Amino acid sequence: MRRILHAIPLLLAVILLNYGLIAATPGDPVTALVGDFPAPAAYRAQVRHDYGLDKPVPIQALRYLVRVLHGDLGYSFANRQPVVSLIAGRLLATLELVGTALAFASIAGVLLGAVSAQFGGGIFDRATRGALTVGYALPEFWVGQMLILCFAIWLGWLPSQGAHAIRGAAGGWAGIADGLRHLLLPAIALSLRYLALIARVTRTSILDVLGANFVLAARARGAGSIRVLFGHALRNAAAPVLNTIGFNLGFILAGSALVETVFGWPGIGRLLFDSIESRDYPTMLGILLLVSVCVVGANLLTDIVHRLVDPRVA
Amino acid sequence: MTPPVLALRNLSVAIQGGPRIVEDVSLDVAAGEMVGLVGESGSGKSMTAYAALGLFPAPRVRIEAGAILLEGRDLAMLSQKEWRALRGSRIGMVFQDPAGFLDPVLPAGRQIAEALIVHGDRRGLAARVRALLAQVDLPESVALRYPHELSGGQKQRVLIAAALAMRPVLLIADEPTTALDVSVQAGILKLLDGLRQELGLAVLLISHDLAIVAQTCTRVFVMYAGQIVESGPTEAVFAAPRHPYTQGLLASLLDPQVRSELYAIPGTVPAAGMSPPGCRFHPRCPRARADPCALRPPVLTMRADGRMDRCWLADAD
Amino acid sequence: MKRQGWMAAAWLIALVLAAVFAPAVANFDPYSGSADSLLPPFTQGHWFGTDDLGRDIWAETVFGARVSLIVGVSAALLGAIVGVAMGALAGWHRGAVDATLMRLTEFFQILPRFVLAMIVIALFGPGIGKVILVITVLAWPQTARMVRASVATLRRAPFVEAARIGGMPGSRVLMQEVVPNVLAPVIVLAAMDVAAAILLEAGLGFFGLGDPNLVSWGAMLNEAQQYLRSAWWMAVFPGATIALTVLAFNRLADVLNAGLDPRGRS
Amino acid sequence: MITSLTRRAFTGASVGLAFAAGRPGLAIAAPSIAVLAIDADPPTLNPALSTDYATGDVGAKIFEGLIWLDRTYNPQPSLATQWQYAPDGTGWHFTLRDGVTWHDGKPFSADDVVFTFNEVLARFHPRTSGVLRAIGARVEAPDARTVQFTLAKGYAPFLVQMSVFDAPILPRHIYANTDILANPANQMPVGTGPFRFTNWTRGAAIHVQRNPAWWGDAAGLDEIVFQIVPQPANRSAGLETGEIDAVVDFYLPKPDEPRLMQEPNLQFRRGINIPAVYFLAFNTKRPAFARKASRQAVACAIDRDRLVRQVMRGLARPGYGAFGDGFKWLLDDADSYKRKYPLDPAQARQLLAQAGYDGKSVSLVYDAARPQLRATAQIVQDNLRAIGMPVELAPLERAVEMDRVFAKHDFDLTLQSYFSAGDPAIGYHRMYLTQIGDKALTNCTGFSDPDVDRQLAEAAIAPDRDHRAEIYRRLQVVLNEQLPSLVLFDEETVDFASRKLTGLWPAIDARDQWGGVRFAAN
Repeated sequence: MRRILHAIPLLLAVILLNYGLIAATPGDPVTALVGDFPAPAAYRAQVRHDYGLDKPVPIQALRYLVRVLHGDLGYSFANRQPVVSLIAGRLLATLELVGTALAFASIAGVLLGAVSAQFGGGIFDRATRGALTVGYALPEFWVGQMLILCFAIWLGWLPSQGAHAIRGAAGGWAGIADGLRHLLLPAIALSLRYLALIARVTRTSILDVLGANFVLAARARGAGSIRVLFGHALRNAAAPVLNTIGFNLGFILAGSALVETVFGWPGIGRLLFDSIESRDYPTMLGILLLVSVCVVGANLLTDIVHRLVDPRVA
Repeated sequence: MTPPVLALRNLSVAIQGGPRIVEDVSLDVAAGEMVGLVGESGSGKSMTAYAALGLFPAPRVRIEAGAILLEGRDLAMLSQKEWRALRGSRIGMVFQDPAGFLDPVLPAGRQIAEALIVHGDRRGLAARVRALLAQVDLPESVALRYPHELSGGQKQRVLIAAALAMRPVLLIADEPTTALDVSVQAGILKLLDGLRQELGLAVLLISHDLAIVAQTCTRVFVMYAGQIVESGPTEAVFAAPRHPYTQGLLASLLDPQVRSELYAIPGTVPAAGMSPPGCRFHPRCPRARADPCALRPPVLTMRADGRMDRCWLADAD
Repeated sequence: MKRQGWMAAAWLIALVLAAVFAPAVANFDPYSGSADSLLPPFTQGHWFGTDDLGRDIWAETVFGARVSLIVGVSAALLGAIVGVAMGALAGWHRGAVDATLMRLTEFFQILPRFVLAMIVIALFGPGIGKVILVITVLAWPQTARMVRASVATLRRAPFVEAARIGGMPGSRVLMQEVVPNVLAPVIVLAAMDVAAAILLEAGLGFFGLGDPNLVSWGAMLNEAQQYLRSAWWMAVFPGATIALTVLAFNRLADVLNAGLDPRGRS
Repeated sequence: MITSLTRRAFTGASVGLAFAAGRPGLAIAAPSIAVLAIDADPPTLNPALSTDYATGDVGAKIFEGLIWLDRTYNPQPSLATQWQYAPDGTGWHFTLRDGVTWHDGKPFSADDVVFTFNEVLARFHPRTSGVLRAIGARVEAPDARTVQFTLAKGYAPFLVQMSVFDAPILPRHIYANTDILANPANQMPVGTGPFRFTNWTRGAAIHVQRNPAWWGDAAGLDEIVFQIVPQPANRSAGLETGEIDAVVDFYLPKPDEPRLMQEPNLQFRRGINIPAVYFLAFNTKRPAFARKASRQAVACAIDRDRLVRQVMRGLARPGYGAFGDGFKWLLDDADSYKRKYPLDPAQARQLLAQAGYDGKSVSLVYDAARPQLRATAQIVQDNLRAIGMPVELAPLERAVEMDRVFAKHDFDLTLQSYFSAGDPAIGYHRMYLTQIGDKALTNCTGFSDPDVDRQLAEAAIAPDRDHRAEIYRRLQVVLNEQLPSLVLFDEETVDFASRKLTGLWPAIDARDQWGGVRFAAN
């Protein structure tokens, strides 16, 4: 509860930052609310009036705040649609991609880190660590390009674009299989860096835990490596891993902008790219707000999960 | 005659490719008997105890030579899997700092049940956990509490309950009261002693505190720099210590003014592999002579009364 | 560990030298094309091949190092300076100053860096200076938090107390006694920030938000996207260079960290 | 000019075989769905509000104009079956087709046409609104089947402006008394064409399906899917893998086209296009380009053949002269760039010196979103650097770029491409006419010559093509010498489609309505 209270000022600050960007836009702030293209003068005047841009700055900020809190993120003149509905239309695709990538990165990362820690210092551990260090250095959009090059262009195994077959989504199992085929490459491209990061953090914190006395005690009770790992080490190592996952949600959302662009994935990231190309500022700011809210939410969620996993955090 | 529950025969423990930490240690513990192993920290007594579990807190520590006989069966040759089957079922262990040896994210009951679970004995788990809690004089509600919600003494009781879950024949207690308040210490010791009697446990009590050993143990082994330097019935040893080290320990115990400063023996235990030639204790020994103490290592010698010591000067008295 | 550290250092030194002496290292002018477009690697003296306009990709990669290094190093450096200043102030003064500054860092930490950087560049126009500034603004909080924690501990350290009792003014104690003692981990973080800044700059370039008049690795990948099918080398070389550089800076941070960590944990 | 030719009759020639043999066999076939790639969500599906390329592509399947233009620019009947014009070109009389209904079942009538011209096209269509104003058009419906245009002055390419791309007819009953820009029908259009709108999944696809009530023979395809494929490289990949059935040149990366032309499963149509020129406009109000010598220097410095090779991958023709070479009837080799300004950097340097150029860098403004312009700009930068003129590239978002170039005139050089829309008078005059106000996509150079303006006006209304050609040749002499803009190349187009499709591309514009397209029977 205290955490939730703590998140509220952060959210307000994010909204005010958005307003600050509008106010600081070079030239006319209306431009930031309309988008940088020739909208009719009457429309611009309407926006100026609606947002109180003829009023003093504090009132402007307050009006903006109230509007946003009412769920009004403005109107995308470029798309002739309210920003909220524009974003909502793309949200599912991004959640699908980011969710898959995050789940994959978390599960595979934790397993890899755990196994690597288990074989601490051995060949497997060293090879894994080397691979993880490299993986963490790869820009996700380049990984995407290389995956397209290998698996779509050279081998021709997987599609390189979109969220489902160009010929339209099939129903039933065929549709699901088709969706997965399209999801595979972008999800891998997006998850690679986070997988590496999560694996590294997992490995370090499991190594820490494996050296702890209670692990010795468990082994003295006859617990084997697997039980030690899953019964004790993972749960105790969870806090830093969870923090890493929560802390990086903002980055993974941003990474999805790049990956969605490479793979033509019809999500928020792609929308962001398009709105940058068409200087559709209201959409851009709406996405910034959404992503920030997601990050605040993710941190909150991390805290809650952390609390569930670790009884010491009261 | 039944063999002792635990018998260590000429046990040596070494860091792989490095010095010996424990050298040529022999001791035994019979059923229903509590035996003390004393010495300053760093003297190798904990390592001796861990060796009896086939488990070491640090990597690259190995049993190098000797035999570990549990109820007459040599454990030194066992595979990891076979060791695992014994740990927690035939041998239980209680540790020095109960706070660190309990998993902070698991409720106490789960940790008590762990030995039962890993040894595949899941029948009536909850009831048995309750029984174990009762056995260590803890209320049932403790089962659901997390370690950070328990007091030091309660934590140690939980650890003892966990160690006893599978009804082991041997309990190794490594400084079980060191981290506890003096007022709590007595309770734990009483509990251990009660369990020994009640269950016919063999208990190996490791401690640097002679007072505790004097209270509870029938026999005592004194370790210095990885070796046994004196052993015998507690009363006899404490009444008339033969090794100057034992004498020093006792002196510091008996003198209330120095007791608070732990030990009055000047200097420290040499690190493994750094022992001086001759008697390992001679640099700190108030009675040491240039010859033979500094020249030739003394051997552990059994005296006429059955007590043993490792001192050139012991029979000179 | 040590060998990898040397390899990372060697790569970075080579990269810096290549960037500084780019005209000598590159045997072609990266801005000037020729009739030979889309040549595969190792044809006619083009080691990395040529792009759609017949420009030498090796030369572009070498010159691209300039942008990446300038952006990476200056953003990390500025971020470290701001972070140390903020963290030191917060850790030293405690109370309201601390609370305010920490709220601020918390706020900056939750901001989605890349998205914000994109939007700021889109709103205010591209330019290498703006890119550096944006990255700096978003990079300092982590350093600040760490410095704050260290300073808060050191504040009560005996030698600091001694200096204070000795009559040294607080600001001088802070600057001369405390701050130098917290710099080691700052350097580690800075090395990692360089890597992060290079990645961020490449991402902006890939989105077409880089400086149009300078060659940059991200922009090269943006152009390569169109030619993925016909000229894989346009994507492979600049991307691999980014990866290696980021890897080298991360390695450097690891090595520094191991060297500075008394426990010497790997 | 009265004709009763129907589109079906025209396309019948090419699809006759499939048509005759295939039809009965299709009875049990799976639905025939053609997938066409487009690049992004169009801003609207109402082609009366936007000349966005994808809007036109989708809109042409759903909406119809009064006429359509075949491959040789001959008008063919669509919503109008016959038309007549007064000898001086000021009066046009269209007879509308009987029995046409809107996709929602309401009948189509002359009221719809009048409403569309007066209330929508005249106000909102980016090109047509200007044309209607310029020619002073008045539109009336004497009866439900007749539409009468009265023009203030003659206009040579009037009929060319009546196709669906410049004058789509909208349903009056849906748009009347509404905010036309905000009408939901802009996202869910209702037209009269062979296909009707079914749904639009943003960022993914737009679906249209056969309109069984179409006045023509029912369309050959059950459904057309406009698949949004954002990455250009993958639009060509989709063609190769067969995932996409047809892609219009506009959406394809030039680099891929030579390879696609070798692809055995694809058919293509090369070069039959509406002329369009890419040109470099000089800001003659800026000191660097105030004198014609410096503009001529640029003409001598830019390697137009390299542009064709590297930017357009050979699918273009190097700049020929002031009006490109798309309209063969107005060319004059004697005065072409090839003779006047051969590639000669030394000559260029000399001309620059003569112009008193000070060596300061010049800005080159262009639309950032177009890869051809980016590549062109980089080659221009490279070429001009070679003659000692440093160029600062300024890629801008389209609207910003237009504002900078056409309203604020804040540029030294800019890259533009103008589309002729089928007649130099429609598309190209604006390159050279004195700019009035700050209208976008006109003459941004500041060049103004009353004599040129007068001659262009004459060419626009002259009914006789030979006479017009004469005027254009005279103009080229002046414009190629003065060089307010330098034409870099004439675009060639290659439209691709799967070999499985028949009946493609009867019209000049490859986007056209697709009523006669079908899958060949196997």
